[in-house]
Amino acid sequence: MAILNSIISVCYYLISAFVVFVLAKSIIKTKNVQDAILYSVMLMPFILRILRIK
Amino acid sequence: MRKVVFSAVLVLLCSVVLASGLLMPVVKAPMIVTTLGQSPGALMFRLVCVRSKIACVQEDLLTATQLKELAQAPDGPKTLVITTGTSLKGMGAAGIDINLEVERIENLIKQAKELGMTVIGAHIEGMARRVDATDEKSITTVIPKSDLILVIASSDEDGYFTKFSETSGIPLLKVNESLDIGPALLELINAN
Amino acid sequence: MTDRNLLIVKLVSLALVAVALVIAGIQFHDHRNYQEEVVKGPGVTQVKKLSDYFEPLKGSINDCNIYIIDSGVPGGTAFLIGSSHPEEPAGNLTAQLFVENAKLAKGRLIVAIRANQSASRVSRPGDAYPLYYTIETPWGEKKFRMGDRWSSPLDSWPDPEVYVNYPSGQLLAYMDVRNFNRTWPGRANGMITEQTNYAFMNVIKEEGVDIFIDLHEAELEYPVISTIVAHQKGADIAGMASMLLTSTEFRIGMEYSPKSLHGLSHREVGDHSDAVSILLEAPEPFLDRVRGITDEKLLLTGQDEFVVMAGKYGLLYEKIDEKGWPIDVRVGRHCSTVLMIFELWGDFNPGKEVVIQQVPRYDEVVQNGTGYYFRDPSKAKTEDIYYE
Amino acid sequence: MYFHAGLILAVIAVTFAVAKYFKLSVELSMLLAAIAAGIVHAGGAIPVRHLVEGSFTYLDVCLIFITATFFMNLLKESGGVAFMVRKIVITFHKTRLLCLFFLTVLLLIPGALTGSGAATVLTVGTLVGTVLSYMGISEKRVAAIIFICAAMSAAAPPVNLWAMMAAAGSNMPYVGFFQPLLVLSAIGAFFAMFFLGAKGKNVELEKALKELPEPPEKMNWLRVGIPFAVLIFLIMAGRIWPFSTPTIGLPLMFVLASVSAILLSPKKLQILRIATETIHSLIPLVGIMIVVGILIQVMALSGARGLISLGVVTLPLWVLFSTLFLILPVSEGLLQYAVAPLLGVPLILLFNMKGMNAIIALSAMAVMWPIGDILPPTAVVGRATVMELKFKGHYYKDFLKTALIPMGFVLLVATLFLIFSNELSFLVGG
Repeated sequence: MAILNSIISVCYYLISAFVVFVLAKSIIKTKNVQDAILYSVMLMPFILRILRIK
Repeated sequence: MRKVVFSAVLVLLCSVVLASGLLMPVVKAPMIVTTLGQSPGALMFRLVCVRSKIACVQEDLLTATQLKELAQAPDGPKTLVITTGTSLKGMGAAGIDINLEVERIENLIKQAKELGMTVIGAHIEGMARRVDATDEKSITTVIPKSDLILVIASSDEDGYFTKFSETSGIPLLKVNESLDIGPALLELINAN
Repeated sequence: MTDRNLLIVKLVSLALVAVALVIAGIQFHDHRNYQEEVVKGPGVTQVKKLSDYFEPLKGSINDCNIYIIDSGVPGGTAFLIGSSHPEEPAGNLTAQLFVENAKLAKGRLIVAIRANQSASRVSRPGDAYPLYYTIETPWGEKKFRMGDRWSSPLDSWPDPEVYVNYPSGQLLAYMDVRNFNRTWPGRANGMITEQTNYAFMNVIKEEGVDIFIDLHEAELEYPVISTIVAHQKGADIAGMASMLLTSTEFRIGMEYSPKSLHGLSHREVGDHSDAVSILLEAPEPFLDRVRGITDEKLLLTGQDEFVVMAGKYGLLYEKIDEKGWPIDVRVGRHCSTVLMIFELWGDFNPGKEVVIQQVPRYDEVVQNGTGYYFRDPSKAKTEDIYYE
Repeated sequence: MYFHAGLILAVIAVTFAVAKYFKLSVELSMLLAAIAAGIVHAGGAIPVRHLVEGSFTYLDVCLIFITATFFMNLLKESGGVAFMVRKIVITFHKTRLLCLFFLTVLLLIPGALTGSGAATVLTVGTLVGTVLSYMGISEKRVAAIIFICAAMSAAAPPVNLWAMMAAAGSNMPYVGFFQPLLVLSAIGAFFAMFFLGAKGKNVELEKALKELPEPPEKMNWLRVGIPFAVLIFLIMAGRIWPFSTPTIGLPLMFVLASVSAILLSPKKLQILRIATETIHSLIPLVGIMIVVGILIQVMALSGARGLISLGVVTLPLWVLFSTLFLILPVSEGLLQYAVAPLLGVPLILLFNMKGMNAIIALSAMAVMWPIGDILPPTAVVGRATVMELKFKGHYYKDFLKTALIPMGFVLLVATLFLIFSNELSFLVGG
């Protein structure tokens, strides 16, 4: 069970990493300046979680 | 521990048993104590009785039928004590149903009166059990139907029970601390 | 906006976010890894690890120290834990005060200072808690981590969509799978918080604990405050302690542990072991929802205008004035209550006494301050220093 | 303290207004307001740690939104949604009321299981919306129905996040809420559906079938049903065998259901593209949640949150009863789920103190909150609704205005539940 729970936890880090990937791509692609700023801010929790800092 | 007991005794000796000028009812042991609202007041009452060697049984969920059976036994209780103030640990599903409690106690008082028992309405846990609407309901159900009101000083900070005793004519026994209850009751029992 | 300007904005916003992440990240990292020093007191005879009682916790963040203070004289065994909820600092401060000072004349005392290490190493998003608080001591300031009510998601992720307490089956809010005082009696194959409770139950069973005390604090809006919550097995002791303390030191109430509220130590430890289980609540205005500025000052002084105003409207279950509820008062209350309960335990159970010496009572803690009772790590031998 | 907290609230309001005046988006205006309030509170410094920490407040809820939408988008791309719509239209086009009844039940399920109204909109909203529009219901009425039913689904048991959070905060077991929540949310959802959708023409079957997209030939009930079955199985497994099932969490449940949808799809799906588009489409929703978290943290830090909370609980009881129908939805619009610990806990402690039935009172409040998900600045479910339905009308004049009567009805019923909580205590159970 512990191993299963660990695997599940890893899946959540992968989901978060994917969100970061899409956000980063969106920042590069967007032509809207406000969106670019918002996307940057949205990166914060996902990055710190992936790095296992918070 | 000795220090604590010593200071407790000291407080006890210094405490003043306040009794109103009204005629005190007959208080006899053994006693049976229950609670409207399932607060630990009944437990505390039993503990102080044990310390003063007054026979007392604690039945938190005592019903009228049970009381009748117990009272008819040779050493059956002669005095019914009902502590007021409710327990709120775990609201909702884990809590108590105040309406059921009120119903149980109303039946109990009726039964006690039929059996000729003295009913003591007590509030012995201080203002902390006089905060909310359920506390109030518990008090207003029991106190007006009691033969004697027993309170500690910190339950009567605002003079609520003193005033009620004066207007209703129900005698009031007021002691400083819960630990003073035993000696005060002994005095009443011995007076009979 | 031209492409060039857009690119500049993008780069600047990313750079600002990066700077913010570095600044905050360092603080989060330092907080999670900050080690509190504990100087082994004269009475401590052995320091074990929680994983000694449940192997899978070895090397995990929740493998805390288990301090054993043994008099060598036969008697009872008591167990005291702090930091079930690390946002309630009087708990761990009191536990540490016992470890650094207590000597036993009879019986054994076991202490865990930081029962849920994971929760003590994370702060709560949305609630703006300070990361640390400092206690003044005669030899300088001593710094402690301020934690959360729930274990860190870094150690327990994800949460279920609803938490089902084991073995009662009672439903609780999803995040309570990380709430150390909702996951008793624990589960060997559960999430880390449940495993930690399971390990603590093993300590209780293997060490033959007779009486267990869990130290807490509560907001003044909450009905269960300034009180001793007792399993029915400990009701007489708790009732008597309440009356004796109220008549000699300070007002403290008593509550029964509700039989249908599961997952809490005062219920499950009593139900699932031979130990009597008791939980203490001290008043902590910092936890009130109506509190004003959230900072270390409020945490330590318990002074808050908004909470006082709520009191004036009759919305509180404990009194409060401009003096607040200082940490020394809260720690002092815990010290005296614990000592009183142990004394009564001995009175009610002859031959199983736990006689504690050199732990200050309420008046002394209030007069000297909590910090007065902490030992200076710089003057201690290295082998006597432990880390929480 | 009063001055300081009041000043912070003023700074938030002014900064937000100025930012909006300069045509900044709601999210950025709110972020600026939070930063400005933080700086004023800290006396000129930027409380960086608090700003970053606040962004974590709704991280898990954001992941639910993302994965639930991904799941539904996969079903859409595979033709499963079109298949279901056609089947429902064919089966029920003659019996309007029965059709409306089943559609309401369908709408209640996703939110009831996840506690999120957005999950309902994102998973079955478009599907039901399409069917409703073929039943001759106007675009704005369809949007209003979807929103109210989504809000009621979030309120519906077993998972009502507001009740759970407030119960957790006041140490109540989350027990006994099933029946009162079910009664309240069902009344609300069915009222909205039948009030707004009862009248309309019968579906012109042939025309509808002609206009509806054709699902791939191999699509059948098994292919579209199994992914839902997987999802329901995973959720139920956690309840039926809680101690032998690993902790999967809703987001991964949606991902696992998505995997089954991919495997069963009759046509090859471009998974990466769909996933990317999903997250991209949800950015406004996730963005607002993250920014609201930051704002809440700054408000808690500065005492502004406490001042609001104090203001509400010190109102006289009769004022509270007569204004909660406004206070709760408006605060939900402002703060999202954070209202449950912020206002819910002190209110439930207050109601308990006044001798009311805590379970009924909290259930009533927990049904009033989601109604606020249509209100600005966050308007999470409202935005999701117009986004998913590709609503072309005006947000306030058309969508919100049409929803007002059912909203008012739900709020009125819930207020009555609150006032008569003791009389209704027989409803407690489950």
